[in-house]
Amino acid sequence: MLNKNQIAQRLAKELKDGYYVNLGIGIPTLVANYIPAGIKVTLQSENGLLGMGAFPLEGEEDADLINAGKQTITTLPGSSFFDSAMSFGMIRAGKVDLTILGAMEVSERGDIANWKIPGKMVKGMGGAMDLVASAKNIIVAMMHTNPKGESKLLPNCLLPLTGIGCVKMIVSDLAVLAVTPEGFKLLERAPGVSIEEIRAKTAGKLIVDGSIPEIEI
Amino acid sequence: MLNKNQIAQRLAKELKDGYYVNLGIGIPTLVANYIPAGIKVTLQSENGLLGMGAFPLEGEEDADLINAGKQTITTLPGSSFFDSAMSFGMIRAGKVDLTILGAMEVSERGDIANWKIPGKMVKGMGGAMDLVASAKNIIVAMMHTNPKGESKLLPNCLLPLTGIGCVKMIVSDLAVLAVTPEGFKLLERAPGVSIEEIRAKTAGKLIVDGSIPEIEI
Amino acid sequence: MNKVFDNAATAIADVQDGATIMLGGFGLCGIPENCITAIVKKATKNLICISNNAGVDDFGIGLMLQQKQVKKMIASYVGENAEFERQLLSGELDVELIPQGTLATRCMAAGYGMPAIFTPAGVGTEVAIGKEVRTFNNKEYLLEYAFDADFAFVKAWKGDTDGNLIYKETARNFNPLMAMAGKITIAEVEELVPAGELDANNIHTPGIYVHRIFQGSGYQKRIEQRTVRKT
Amino acid sequence: MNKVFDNAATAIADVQDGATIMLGGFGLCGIPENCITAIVKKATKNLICISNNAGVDDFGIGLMLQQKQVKKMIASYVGENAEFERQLLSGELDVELIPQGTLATRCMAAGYGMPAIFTPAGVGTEVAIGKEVRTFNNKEYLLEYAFDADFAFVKAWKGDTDGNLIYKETARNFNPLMAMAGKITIAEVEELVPAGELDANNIHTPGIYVHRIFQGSGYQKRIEQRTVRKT
Repeated sequence: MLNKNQIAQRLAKELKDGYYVNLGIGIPTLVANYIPAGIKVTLQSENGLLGMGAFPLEGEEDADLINAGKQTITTLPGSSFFDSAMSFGMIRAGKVDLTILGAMEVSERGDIANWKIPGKMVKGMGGAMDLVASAKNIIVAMMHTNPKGESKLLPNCLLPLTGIGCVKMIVSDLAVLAVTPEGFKLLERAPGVSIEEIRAKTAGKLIVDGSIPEIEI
Repeated sequence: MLNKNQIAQRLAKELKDGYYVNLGIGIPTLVANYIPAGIKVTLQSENGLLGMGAFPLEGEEDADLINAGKQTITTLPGSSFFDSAMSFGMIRAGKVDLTILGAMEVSERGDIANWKIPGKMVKGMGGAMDLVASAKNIIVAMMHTNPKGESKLLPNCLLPLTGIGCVKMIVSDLAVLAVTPEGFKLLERAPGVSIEEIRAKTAGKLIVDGSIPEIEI
Repeated sequence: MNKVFDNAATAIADVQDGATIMLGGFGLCGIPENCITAIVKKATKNLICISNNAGVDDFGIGLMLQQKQVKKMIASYVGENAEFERQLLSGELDVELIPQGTLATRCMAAGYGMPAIFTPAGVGTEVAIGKEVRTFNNKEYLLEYAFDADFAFVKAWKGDTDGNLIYKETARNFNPLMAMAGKITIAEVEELVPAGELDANNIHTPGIYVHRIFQGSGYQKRIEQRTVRKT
Repeated sequence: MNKVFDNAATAIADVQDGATIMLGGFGLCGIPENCITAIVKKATKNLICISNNAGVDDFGIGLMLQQKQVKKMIASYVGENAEFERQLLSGELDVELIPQGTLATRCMAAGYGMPAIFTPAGVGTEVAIGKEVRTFNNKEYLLEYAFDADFAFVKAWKGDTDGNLIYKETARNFNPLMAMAGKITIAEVEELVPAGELDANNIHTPGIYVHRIFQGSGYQKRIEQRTVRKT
């Protein structure tokens, strides 16, 4: 079973040289710590920044310089600022190569639910609906099951949708899966996790084809 | 009968303090020479400039600084540069208070033709169609008749249209006219020009209501 | 033609009850602090506010919510705001949540004279309910309309007496879009300079979009999530 | 990931016959002179060119017309160009004239992921023939589609090795729009600097839109209508 940092490490293997990447709040943010050496990845923050750097040092926080999670950040050489229309414009136009975000549920067709739980206070979708409707390459980072132990990989999402047919890949604490026309295709399993356990915790259709290697991080 | 500079002088009386104005090529360009003292008018050039100034002095021409007629120009304090999408965006959004442009024909309903003569080489509409379709306040500056002596104020335009129902006022060498739902309403006549002459040279419906003062410039 | 006002109170003096107001900013970053303070003091009621967020309990639009000045909030994310939640659940406050890119683009559409735009955001979700769906190149899009706002309150870093604005870093966000979209746009700036002092090549919002401008004061520029690294 | 190319010839090496190319510039102001020279030398044929203008007889796109490289020209104004006129009248050249704002906005639409936009330009004219007309708030608009271009050739004043661009004065015009719209965008700049040297707050085209960049040379920057005043 992977911990959050290990999930981020595995996700980082999907980064390619030259990629522009949007990382969501939570585990996806951690991916920035594991960008492979020797490749250049530029982080987009949808509030209007390309070239996001690390958090600032104590005393160097700048109230005018935050990320989409409202955290103080820094910039890297080659960064640029722009307004929110251009920011979502480049997202919609497919200029962002990879989007990694969290989810409450993913369906076997790649639908995603991550913004609303009926009956609870609704905070809003922020930029999530724009991101999932636009990006060509969307990877979800999440726990395989919810705190009650119920599968988050479902035949159909039960929660209100954020977007439809958009998730391409899932990296969970248990496995790496591709979303295919036939369902969730198991690609890799976490060290020490059996195919049986993954099958038991995947409510949607799971395809296991051949031997499944362990995740290498 | 007004000459071109006098037409421009009369047009300049339509300028109001704080106006943003787009001036077309030809007579409209001359209006910039007659901006009344004590008011501030900002000239927009649709190739991406607000705050256009005079032509440069010899030796001070800048190839990167031209107007929509491709002429070298200068800027005034408070000017700004922007791209062509924003330029036509502000035009479409009605932020430009007044557009003055030339025309080959205007109809009594305010249709305008000024971009194409069938059978002749067609150079294109440039920004004219955007301007006439968007501006809330469009004044045409033109000669009342063409070189053959034929009226350019018609019941219907004969040439291909640039825009429909958009012209609000015409200042010609003979008269100032408003375009009203009933037709061309004569507002002022050029010094020494009779109402009969204007009537004879106006093919579209002309409304003469009461006494018509001479143009004061 | 003078666009320069002394302060927020005079600049917003004609904002009436029931007005639709856009407010720039993302979270508490780049919000029009002075205009908000002034509208709270003026106690204008029944406002429709368009803003990406709704502030926090004791700052930003949260201050207007405290005074129950907001009838309807149009936003993409309303975050941590207990009073907001209370008013929403009690039915005192009407809330319309829309995707952030849709919010941004509907502002831009207004400023660019485009009556409506197409966006894929929200297709297949409850955001699409009642909306026109249209397919282009095998992809579905929603038709979304340009906003129609009586006022836009925006905050810039520098501005000049002709209304030209420059924003700083990510405090730009929705400000230039709302500046273009307001029927009357009121800009507050940290530094107001005479026309001609800003570089014409680096203006983010040309003055044609700005009707009133004033130099703000007492900026708090609160940080919502102060996050630092060790060395 | 290196975006920097040595020169125009290497940057445009994969432009094939029949490609659709956007070319920035207004008149001869801000045109990608080096890319044009290179494409003329490469003798690529049957090109579809999208550009506001078509150059003059012996400069700009006029050089490509001389070599009969252009199959179709999409522009708003084709000005004074005798060879252009000859090819048009002889049927060698196909020309589509569209309003300038429509041209600009169709570029922006491509860069902003909007499949189509609505504009009032051309309503009631021959430009509207065959196009969908739609009424919003009692005003008619035409539906116009985003452009789809294989390449965009743009010219900037300064650029950095990450592809960030800054344009100078009115040489900006269509360049940032086409930079956003090209599937592959090739930028030539008067001055290429290392990433980090340009002010992030003043970037006109973020590097995400630019795939290749090179420092141009030998710029003529011709003036079409040199106009001066006496004192």
